[in-house]
Amino acid sequence: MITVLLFAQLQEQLQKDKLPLEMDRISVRELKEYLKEEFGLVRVTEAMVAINEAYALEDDEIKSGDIVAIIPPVSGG
Amino acid sequence: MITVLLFAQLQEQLQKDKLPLEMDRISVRELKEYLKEEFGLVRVTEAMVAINEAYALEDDEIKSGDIVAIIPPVSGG
Amino acid sequence: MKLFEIVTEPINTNELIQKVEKREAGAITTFIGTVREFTNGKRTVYLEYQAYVPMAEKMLAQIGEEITSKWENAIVAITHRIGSLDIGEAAVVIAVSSPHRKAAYEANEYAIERIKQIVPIWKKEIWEDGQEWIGDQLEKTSYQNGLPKMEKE
Amino acid sequence: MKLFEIVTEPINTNELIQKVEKREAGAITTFIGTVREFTNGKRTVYLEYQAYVPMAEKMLAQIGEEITSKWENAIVAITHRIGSLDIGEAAVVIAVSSPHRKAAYEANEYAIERIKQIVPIWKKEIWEDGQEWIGDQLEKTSYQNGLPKMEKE
Repeated sequence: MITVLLFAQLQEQLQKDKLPLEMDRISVRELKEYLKEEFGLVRVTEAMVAINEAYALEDDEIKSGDIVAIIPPVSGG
Repeated sequence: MITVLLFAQLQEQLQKDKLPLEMDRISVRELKEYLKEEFGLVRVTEAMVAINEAYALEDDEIKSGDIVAIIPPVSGG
Repeated sequence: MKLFEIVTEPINTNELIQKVEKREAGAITTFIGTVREFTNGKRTVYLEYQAYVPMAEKMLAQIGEEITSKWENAIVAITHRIGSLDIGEAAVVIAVSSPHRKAAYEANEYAIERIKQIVPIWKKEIWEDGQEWIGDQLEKTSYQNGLPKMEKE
Repeated sequence: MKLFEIVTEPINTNELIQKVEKREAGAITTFIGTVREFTNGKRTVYLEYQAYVPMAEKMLAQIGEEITSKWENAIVAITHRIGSLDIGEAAVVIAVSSPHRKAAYEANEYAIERIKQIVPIWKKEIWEDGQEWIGDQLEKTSYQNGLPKMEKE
């Protein structure tokens, strides 16, 4: 299982901060595509992805057990 | 009378912070020369002069009643 | 003593200054980012900050490491607050000490620029007639072209 | 409330921050110039600061005016302490608020540079084996060629 964490506008859109996905392996690019198709998270395209609290590249592989965060453009400070 | 205020090394050199001078008129340049000759204040050459709390030029005139400060290179901050 | 943290309570600037004070330091700079009443002419009622807390603290610590490698002997502490913030309240405080003042200014400014690039914190502006999560649309950051730059220059 | 002052007691940084806080400000920077233990490899035991107080306060206020004319909407407060200061104590604190952070950093740095040029304050370093009033010999300032520059650039 892969756990996907949602923040900001994405969290509000789905009204949840966490999506448990029954998956074994998926690339970052594929996950974004999946979240867009399946959950209508259109703005996921402009978001970064972090795997286990580190920024990941589009081709990085996500494995079962990973915590994946969808990071829309940040606006701290 | 012109009152001359001394600070830092000049004050320590003369062991006083104030020199009352019985003068009516003198230019800044002349005053510096006078302080050097009369009191041995050699370092007055590298000092600025303020008349009544405003920086003055070498040719500015000091009149009786003025408060003149000899300002060695500053080192605040 | 945590040099890099996300908190929910008001930030005490003095505490941050104390974290970076040392006998070798001749200069301490602080930056306080406060909630401004007007942004682009629109009146903000309050702000709501959210963070991916564990990763945000890691990224703040990474900024600290970047600074230490760029400015020798600089010490940095950063606290970012999340939750609801009223006008005038501090959202972020950065304190930097250094033997020399130039480094203290430069490192401090570097820290806030990097916070706005890589730290997973989001701000929602609440106006009288609506609200919006701030990201691309107002700021210049966009991740569409890949990773946030991991090093300036 | 005095925005520009010379004091003999320890400086409270929070008070300076409060002097410049306002609802329009999004950024507040502070600079704290502290007494460093080592300068050019020599150990300082303590420092002694002297000022021509009324003129020093006037010059601090002038720096404030210069800043307001260069950075619109910036608010500045400066306190300089005189007398004996121990290692680690603050000799000067500068606080600047501004709607935008860039101006808050720039105006703050401008203030400390100007203090070192035009404010009649002198520092004596007391070492274990001697003491000296600091001026030309260590800093770059020299007035031999005329007036201290009244405006940068």
